[in-house]
Amino acid sequence: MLETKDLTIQFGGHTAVDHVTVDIAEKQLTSIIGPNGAGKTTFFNLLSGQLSPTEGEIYFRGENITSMSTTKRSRLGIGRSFQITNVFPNLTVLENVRLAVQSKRNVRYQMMAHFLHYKKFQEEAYALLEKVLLDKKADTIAANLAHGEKRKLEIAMLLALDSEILLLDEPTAGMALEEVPAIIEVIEHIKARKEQTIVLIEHKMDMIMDLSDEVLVLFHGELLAQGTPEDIIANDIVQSAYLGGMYNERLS
Amino acid sequence: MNLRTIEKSTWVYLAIAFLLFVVPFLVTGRSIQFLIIQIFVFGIFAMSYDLLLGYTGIISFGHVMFFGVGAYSTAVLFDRFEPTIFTFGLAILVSAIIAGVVSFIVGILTLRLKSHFYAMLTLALAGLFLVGAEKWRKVTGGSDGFTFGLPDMLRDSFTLYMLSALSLVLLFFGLRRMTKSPFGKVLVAIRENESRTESLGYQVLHYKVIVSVVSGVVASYSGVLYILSLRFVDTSVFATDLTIDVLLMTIIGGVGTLIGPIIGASLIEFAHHWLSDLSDVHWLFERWIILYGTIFILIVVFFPKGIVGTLADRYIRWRARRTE
Amino acid sequence: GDAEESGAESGETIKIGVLASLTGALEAYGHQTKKGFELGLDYGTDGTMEVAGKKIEVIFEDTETDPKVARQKALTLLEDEDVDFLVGSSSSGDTLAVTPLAEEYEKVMVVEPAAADSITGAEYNDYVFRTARNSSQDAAAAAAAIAGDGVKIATLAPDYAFGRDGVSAFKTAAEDLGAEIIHEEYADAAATDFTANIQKIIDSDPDYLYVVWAGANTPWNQIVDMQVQEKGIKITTGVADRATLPMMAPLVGMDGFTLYYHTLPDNEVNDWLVEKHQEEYDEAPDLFTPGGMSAALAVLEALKQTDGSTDSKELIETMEGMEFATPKGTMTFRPEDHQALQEMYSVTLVESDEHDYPVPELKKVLTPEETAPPIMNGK
Amino acid sequence: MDVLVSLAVNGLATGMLIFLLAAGLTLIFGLMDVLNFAHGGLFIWGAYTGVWAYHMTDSFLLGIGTAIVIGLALGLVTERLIVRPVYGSHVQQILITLGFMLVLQECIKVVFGPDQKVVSPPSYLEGSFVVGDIVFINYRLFIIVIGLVIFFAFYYLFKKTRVGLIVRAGVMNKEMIQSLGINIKLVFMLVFMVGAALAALSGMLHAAYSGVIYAEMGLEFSILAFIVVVIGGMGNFKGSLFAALLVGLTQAFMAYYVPALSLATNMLLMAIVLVFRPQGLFALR
Amino acid sequence: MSDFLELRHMKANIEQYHILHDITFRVPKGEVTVLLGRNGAGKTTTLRSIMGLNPVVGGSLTFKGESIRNLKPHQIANKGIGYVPEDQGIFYDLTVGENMRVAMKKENGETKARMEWILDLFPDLKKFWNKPGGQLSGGQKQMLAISRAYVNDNELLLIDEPSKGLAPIVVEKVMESIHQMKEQTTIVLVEQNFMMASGIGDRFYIIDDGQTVQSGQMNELKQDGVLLQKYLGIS
Ligand SMILES: Nc1ncnc2c1ncn2[C@@H]1O[C@H](COP(=O)(O)OP(=O)(O)OP(=O)(O)O)[C@@H](O)[C@H]1O
Ligand SMILES: Nc1ncnc2c1ncn2[C@@H]1O[C@H](COP(=O)(O)OP(=O)(O)OP(=O)(O)O)[C@@H](O)[C@H]1O
Ligand SMILES: [Mg+2]
Ligand SMILES: [Mg+2]
Repeated sequence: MLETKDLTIQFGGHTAVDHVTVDIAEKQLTSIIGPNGAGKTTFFNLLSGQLSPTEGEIYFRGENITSMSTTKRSRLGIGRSFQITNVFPNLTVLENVRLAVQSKRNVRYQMMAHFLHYKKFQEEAYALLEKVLLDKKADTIAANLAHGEKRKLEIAMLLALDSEILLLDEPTAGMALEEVPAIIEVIEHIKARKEQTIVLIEHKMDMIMDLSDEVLVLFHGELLAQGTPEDIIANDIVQSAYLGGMYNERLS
Repeated sequence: MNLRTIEKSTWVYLAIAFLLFVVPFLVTGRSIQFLIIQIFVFGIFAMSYDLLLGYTGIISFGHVMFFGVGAYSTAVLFDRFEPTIFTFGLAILVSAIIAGVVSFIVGILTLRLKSHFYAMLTLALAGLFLVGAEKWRKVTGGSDGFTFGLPDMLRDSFTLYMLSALSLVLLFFGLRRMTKSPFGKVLVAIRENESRTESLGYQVLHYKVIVSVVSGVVASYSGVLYILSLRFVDTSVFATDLTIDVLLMTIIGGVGTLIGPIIGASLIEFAHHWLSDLSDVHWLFERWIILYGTIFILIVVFFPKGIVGTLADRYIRWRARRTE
Repeated sequence: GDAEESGAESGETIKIGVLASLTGALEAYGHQTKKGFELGLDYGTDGTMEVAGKKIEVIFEDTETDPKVARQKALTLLEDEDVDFLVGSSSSGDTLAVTPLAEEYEKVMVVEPAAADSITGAEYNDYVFRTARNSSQDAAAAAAAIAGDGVKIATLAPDYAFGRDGVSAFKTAAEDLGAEIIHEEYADAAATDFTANIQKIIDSDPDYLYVVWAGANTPWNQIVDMQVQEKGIKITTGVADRATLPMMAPLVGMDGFTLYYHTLPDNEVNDWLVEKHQEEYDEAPDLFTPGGMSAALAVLEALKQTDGSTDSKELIETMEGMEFATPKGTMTFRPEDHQALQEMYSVTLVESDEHDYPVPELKKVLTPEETAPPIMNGK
Repeated sequence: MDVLVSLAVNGLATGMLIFLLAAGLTLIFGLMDVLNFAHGGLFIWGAYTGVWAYHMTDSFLLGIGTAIVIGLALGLVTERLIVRPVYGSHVQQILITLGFMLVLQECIKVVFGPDQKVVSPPSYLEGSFVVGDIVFINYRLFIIVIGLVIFFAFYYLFKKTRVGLIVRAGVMNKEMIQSLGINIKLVFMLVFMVGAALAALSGMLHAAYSGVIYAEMGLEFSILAFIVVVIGGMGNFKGSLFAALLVGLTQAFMAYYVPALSLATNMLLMAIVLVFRPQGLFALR
Repeated sequence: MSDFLELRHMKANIEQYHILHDITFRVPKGEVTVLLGRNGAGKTTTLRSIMGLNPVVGGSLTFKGESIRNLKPHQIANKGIGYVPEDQGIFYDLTVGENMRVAMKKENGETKARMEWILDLFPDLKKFWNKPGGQLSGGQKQMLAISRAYVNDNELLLIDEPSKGLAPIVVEKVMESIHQMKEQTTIVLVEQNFMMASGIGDRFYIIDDGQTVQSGQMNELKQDGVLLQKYLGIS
């Protein structure tokens, strides 16, 4: 579905993603793990078009999209959420989501009609907020949300795009313990529908273990391992350089 | 969010618009009409600026170039051809085309620049227009300028008043609709977070260019009206002072409100007029410009978001408190 | 408006609206015009503020050197105040924004002190009379001061209409006198550095350098610093208002011209002006004060001749070819283009005992005929 | 050859003068990110008060001292009353500083009268000398020296101390810098005052250079300063110096070799720089 | 042990909204106190109010027996309180090195030693010393934010969700570092990662809707299934 060939990017002298060749399977949940600075977010940036590679190609359904703009990729069906919260700060939560809905519905250059003419967008946006437990804050200005709430908004906006591929960059970082299950549920639900492909970056191993069909491990920009969650967690390097001692204790 | 409140405000605006058309029957003095026409002209100019500043978050220091294009196209055409209504139509058309092309090019050339750099590049381009107007003296008459004739109809203050009032009202409702359309919502999104807008699948540059062209064409139209009311043109229609004036009007009224810039234009024009008249009242007011400058300072202190912006905020807060 | 009324209680009043830059960059000029105009009325009516049995009322309006404001104020004067005459203004732009209104409202407008040739040239209309000298008269005066057979002249002027017009008029006048313009140099009016321009002038090796300049940042210092005079190039220019004289200290000895300095004209009107001005304002009149006075005297003379009639047709007929006494001697409105022909003064800049700045000393009075500009309104 | 040298020397002097003017704005606009349209007001106040003191005491140095003191004082007032409430909001800055600019400019006329004032350099800096065929103007050499002194002083100051870092950090995130124990308000105020003093100083130096001062010159020259700060790359002295010299030299050479375009020099230069280097010549990073 | 930091019935506003209604807790010297609670409960606001970044409109706030309620943030910081904000507060255009330099109150042998220790803890920072902070990865930014607070000799550290975005092994290092510092530095921690919170916390407070609703010793909480379920959704 989404393939990369020798995907590489360098910043100055530093190679952040180093000849990564993977094939992300359709309608599955693939997780990416790796130490901080391994290149996970950068890899996402390459897939979604925020950055363009110094080397290598990206294929989406067999089509070479390496030099396609962010916008085009988004329209093709590659949607993403951001690790550092990235919303429209002075708009309300609802408006944030509505903008995403509007884009999905392809209403882009309509200048004549009033936006309230598109009531459905509003309703759809509201439904999404309910899904991520943010409906109570629908009329709050996004900048005034607590951190965890912004993460939820971020997810709602991604869901609104309803894209074929969802790239989720640490969706639950900073989210309260009691609310993580709700988000996991949302992800599981999408997974169960078997309509969308999900790629997930997380540092929460329990989540990775529970959700993933496949796990990719990035290390210093290189693809170190690829396999089922069980395989990966058993991997020595992953154990020592990523998970560390405490995790071992817990496992044992 | 319901339809009723929005309709209410539309009614209010319509009522005000209606009043505007009644005014010239009551206020017949030509000089006061001239003053009001200036408010309409600069109201239109400021609205076009608000599209950039308020809705798309772009500060331009060169917006006057479109105004000047409108002014010169009109003046030169009237100077060269018979002053007829047909020439007037031609002037609008020509200025819109030139302004459209210029704003398109400027848009493409400059919109990838960030904030200050964009502002300064537009300043430079407007400066080049000014120099061009100075240098191309055969056509423009340079800084001395030239006068020209108008068709009889447009010489009439009343007609000119009605024409500008109608233009203002139509453009206001037109632009208001545009900013409230899905397109307008995307503009606001660009203002708030450009890269995020892109990753939602919107082609940001397209929007910026479109808005730059719309804004440029509207600004050039205000230049057309301006020069009709002045019947004289010189290089001052390209002067940075005008950009600064229109910037002030927009900010004073409240950016991103459309009605704000019109109110800002009225305030500046009237304040200017009255304060400068004060100098006749007492010699103390000979330096009335000090008061004029103080008004700006006070507005920032008491209306940090501009007059309309701040009042709207207060209203929202007041309503929130009442419903609490 | 600043209304000044006399005690006379006769029936009708004649209203005059004066437009001038009373604030902003040209405010010094505006105030000179204003004072001159007031004194002119005083002189012309012997302090009665009455002419042909009618009271005179003046309203001053500030144009702020902005054509839009000028037009707005002119409309106020014409509509609300219903003035009979317009007078003004300090800048050519302001004036041109108003002259069509004079035509439209059929009121006589006396232009003072705006100098652009086009006011009585390409933009001429029948209602416009100008007491101020125009750029071509300046140029003719300048040419008269230095030009002669085989004299090589270079020019330096600001790169906008005023400078370009000034030089081209000068060129015509100087070439008529047999001189040769070997180099024309134009500098940015707002420039701080003139070295490149001066260097080029030096390179062209003229006998004279004629400088047309207006505005605050003058090139004098740099001309001296670049030792232009030491290279055998004589400087000449118009001597402007008193505030600029201190800057010309380095140019002492220069031959030039001026349109007015209070010690130059030798006539009664000027004597009165200097004395009265000294009395009221504790200083001598400045560059444009006599202009203001001339404008007032022109209006009064016209009214005397029409016996108080403000009918424009009549006034225009009267004023065409009208002669009137002014601080600058007798002026005549040329019938063809309504430009007042007037004396100009060829001067030498000398050090002064009274002042710490140099002053112009009369070399020769240039008669109105000598400096008569070409007729440029196609008549 | 002589022409080249002469143009270069004078271009450098003009450039240095522009640099002096832009130095204050480099701090206030470049570093603190305040769109200070009142900068020209500080400039004229420096010029007028400095010249007044110079004429009163006949000491050029006292004139300079007065300009600096007035600059600091006005800087204090401007920062506390005008700029402090609007840090971070360009839109509000434009409005309030423009208003203040008008007030400053008109007050000059109230205090010193509306006429222009004539100034000349002190006798020891007046005049010029000739080497070969080239004329060197003393006051310009003086300007070049002062410009270099100011440049190195500030360059060193910012290199060796944390001030530059603190100001930039404060602009990026005011709360965080306070949480690190820094009284950012005080720092901003002091830096603003220094910027204002530089503006005033350059006003005084410019007065003796051009020989005349008038109230309207403030706005005229501050636009030039904005241009320099922006094409220099916002907020570093190296960039501003380089850009200022570039402007000065280009002006001199254009006026000599391409006089037809000399009116457009500044604007063309700025347009070209920004089209090819959208972040300015010396972007901070 | 005396109460090092004490909040009593603290009320705080954000703009005109009352966000914190009644926050009461005590932090003994040398302990790690953990604040827990749902998203939007008011944890971050509590830390910000202690730092003086939000107006405290009621109640008392004392540090070492002295009221700090009306002090400015920089004065509070200079009393020896360090803060790691939730959004990391990285100066994006400054390099890692410059970020550290701005944070350093003095440059002497002691801070140099700390610096060594920090760079050992987070070798990534050394590697990217000359890189602008804005270009770091999410986790690296978090490390930088923590390091900036570590570099000074603070008596009290307020840390808002340090584990966010960090790889498990780094979380472990951070925990270790906190253990090491406990001697000289008292810590208030907001943490969603229960593994970390329970690993290093001595005492906990639960905040809900702007009020402290529960408190106790951390080991008690670990045992208390009901409480865990009720407030933290852990079963
Ligand atoms: N400017 C503001 N205006 C109105 N409400 C605000 C504003 N800022 C924050 N809030 C609200 O204050 C509440 C407390 O926020 P705070 O950031 O303290 O929560 P938190 O406990 O840290 O949550 P999280 O775990 O998500 O970080 C939230 O409900 C938030 O929506
Ligand atoms: N725009 C950039 N310019 C320069 N270097 C960059 C840029 N973006 C990322 N890097 C570097 O590339 C490396 C990979 O960063 P990336 O953000 O992809 O890490 P990550 O795997 O997402 O880590 P984390 O788990 O901490 O989020 C880091 O060392 C980072 O400093
Ligand atoms: Mg990442
Ligand atoms: Mg929080």
